[in-house]
Amino acid sequence: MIVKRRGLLKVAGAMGAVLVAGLLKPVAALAATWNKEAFGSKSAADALNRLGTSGAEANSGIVIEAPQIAENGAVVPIEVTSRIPGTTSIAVLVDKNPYPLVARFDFMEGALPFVKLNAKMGETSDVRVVATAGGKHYVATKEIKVTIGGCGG
Amino acid sequence: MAGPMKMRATLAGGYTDVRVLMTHPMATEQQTKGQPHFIQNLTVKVNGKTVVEGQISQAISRNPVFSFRLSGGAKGDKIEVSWLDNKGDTNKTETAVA
Amino acid sequence: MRTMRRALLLPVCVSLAACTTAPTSVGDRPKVSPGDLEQITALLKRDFRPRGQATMDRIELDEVQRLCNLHADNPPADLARPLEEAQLKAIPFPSGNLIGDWKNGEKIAQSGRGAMWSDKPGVQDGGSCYNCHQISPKVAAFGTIGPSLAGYGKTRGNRPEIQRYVYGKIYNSKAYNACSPMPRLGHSKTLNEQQIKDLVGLLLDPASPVNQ
Amino acid sequence: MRAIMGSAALALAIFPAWAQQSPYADYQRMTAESAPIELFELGGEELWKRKQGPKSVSLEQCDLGQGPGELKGAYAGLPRYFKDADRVMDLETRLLHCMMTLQGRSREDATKRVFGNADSPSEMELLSMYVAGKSHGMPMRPGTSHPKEKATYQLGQKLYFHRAGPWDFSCASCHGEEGKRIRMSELPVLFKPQYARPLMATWPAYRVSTSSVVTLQWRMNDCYRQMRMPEPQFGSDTTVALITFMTVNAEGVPYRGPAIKR
Repeated sequence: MIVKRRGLLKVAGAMGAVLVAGLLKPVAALAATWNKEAFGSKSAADALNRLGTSGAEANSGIVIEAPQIAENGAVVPIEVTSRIPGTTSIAVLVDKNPYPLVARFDFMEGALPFVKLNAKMGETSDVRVVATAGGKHYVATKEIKVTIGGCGG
Repeated sequence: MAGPMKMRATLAGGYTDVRVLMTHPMATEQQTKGQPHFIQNLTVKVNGKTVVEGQISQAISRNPVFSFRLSGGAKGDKIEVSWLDNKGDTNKTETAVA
Repeated sequence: MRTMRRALLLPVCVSLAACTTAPTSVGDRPKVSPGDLEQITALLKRDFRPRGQATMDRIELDEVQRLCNLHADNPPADLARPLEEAQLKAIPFPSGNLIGDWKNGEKIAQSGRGAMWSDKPGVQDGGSCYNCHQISPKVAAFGTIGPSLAGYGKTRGNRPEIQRYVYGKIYNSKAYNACSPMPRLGHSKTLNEQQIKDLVGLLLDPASPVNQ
Repeated sequence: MRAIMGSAALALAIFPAWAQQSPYADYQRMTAESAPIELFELGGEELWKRKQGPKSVSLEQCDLGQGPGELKGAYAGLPRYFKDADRVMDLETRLLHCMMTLQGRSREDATKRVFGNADSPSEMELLSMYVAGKSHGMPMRPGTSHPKEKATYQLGQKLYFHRAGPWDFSCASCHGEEGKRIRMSELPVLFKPQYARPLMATWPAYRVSTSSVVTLQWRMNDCYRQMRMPEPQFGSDTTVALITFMTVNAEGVPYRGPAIKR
């Protein structure tokens, strides 16, 4: 789904300003794409499958900055940078959350493959980051210990 | 429903740092007995051109705060961030790179 | 000596009525006179409102609180001892075995609810024990205001005298130390007889995780 | 604005020395950097300027001690004695005073909901965040020279140690000895300047565990709840005296809030 949209955007870029203006409405509609299947997946593997990013290989070019131990799972700051050249998307997952996929970002020309966010974590878990570059997928993980879980009341 | 947003975009060595804050409950299924309420889509534009598209879940903390980095950038560049939640609410904010 | 000095000082202060005691330097505990206590109690009665089970009579000081407030929690023995004896005498010790169900005791020890305006009266209260004490070594989130109770029964056994002491200490800590920081959990009607027995079980039952 | 620029070094400064050794030091630094504090400052600014009450005026002419409408450094100068009210007031008590005198609101109306929650912070909480933010970086200089300021400090000092209620608690029952904890929470000994300084310089704050704004009046209220006492009235002499006592103990420290709490 996302791959398709990205393709469309590239085509739109190539077609020039007039056509882009004509495409504005459909592009805006596409902007509301939300991968229901991936976000509804109850395992990280499923979610990655649905994102079309399974089979990622470990890569130390993905840097996850997060506390080793979080006092409260309601707010866990996570900063992700991909140093892999040509990175076009980053997905952040918390393996043990009820729905592991936390967020997925597509970076177009003009943006660096970097994001910092606050995530909820129900319990101690691996945080999994999958970056896509040149059609290939790469992964890095980091364990964050959680003292008080942060998904419920 | 759409409470205030706040954003700042500043030139840092070689890139533009964008930090954006949004007012939103980001309520999970567990908290709401099956009626979650959360932002799903996030768009960052520079001078009208989309540079980041985010899809996010109920596992983003209440009152979301995001940082992004833009390559290059110049003083006065217009940054716009907008969001759309699962109930159809939207909000957006704009700022110029300082 | 010390006792005598205190005894001499007190009446002087009383004679100054609501004596504005000399300013105490920053970082110290201030001296408090009986007049100060009267003023503070009157102020609290004016400034506070009853809410839920927290009624206004809670502002009134009993003898123990008066003594401890007047002496910065360190009263002379000749004043403390009679009070401790009176508190001990008022503990309704049950007869027989005092070792209750340690499993329920663990729940009571874990619960921080009880006696607050936000607590529903009648709903089972807790003792807030872990807030201040290490108890079961399995529980990592414990406070350090009170001594560690890990292995309590293992080192002391569970003879009737020990059972009686533990029951009494939980029921009314002030019977053993007039200005103990620990709440009087039975005396304040926060915990009932069975709950205190269950806590005794938690500390003294050889099967309790405390003694593993 | 400020928090956005907040560097790691600044965030580090928010935490007292003992927090640096805590296993949560990294977590606390990172959450401080990424807390949505400015959203609440923004909400407070809007309320400060909103015309309200029977007189339909804003709070923009409220005198917080530095002259009508002067916000810069106002929070760092509180609590202090106000001649027009002939008493010492902390920020929230003074805001209430302005709501009643400037806006013509009744005490009942203005205190209907002083403590909010994550879904909806109270007017008082948002205003506190906004006003306090205008003192960021300025040394805390509460009033200490007027006789009523001295008397309020001394009253607060006595209240801090006053044991009462069914559980015989005072503030010092928990905040009385160095290096103690309730469960996993470190307990600042707030009658000693070295512990009062880092802590008092961070109120009001965004509380991470509840995603809500907390103020000092709330802190007094909730401590008395846990002390098993009845409820202190908002802005009462008791709560103002305790806030004055602890703030004066922290005197001189640069104000670092609004900050985060666990």
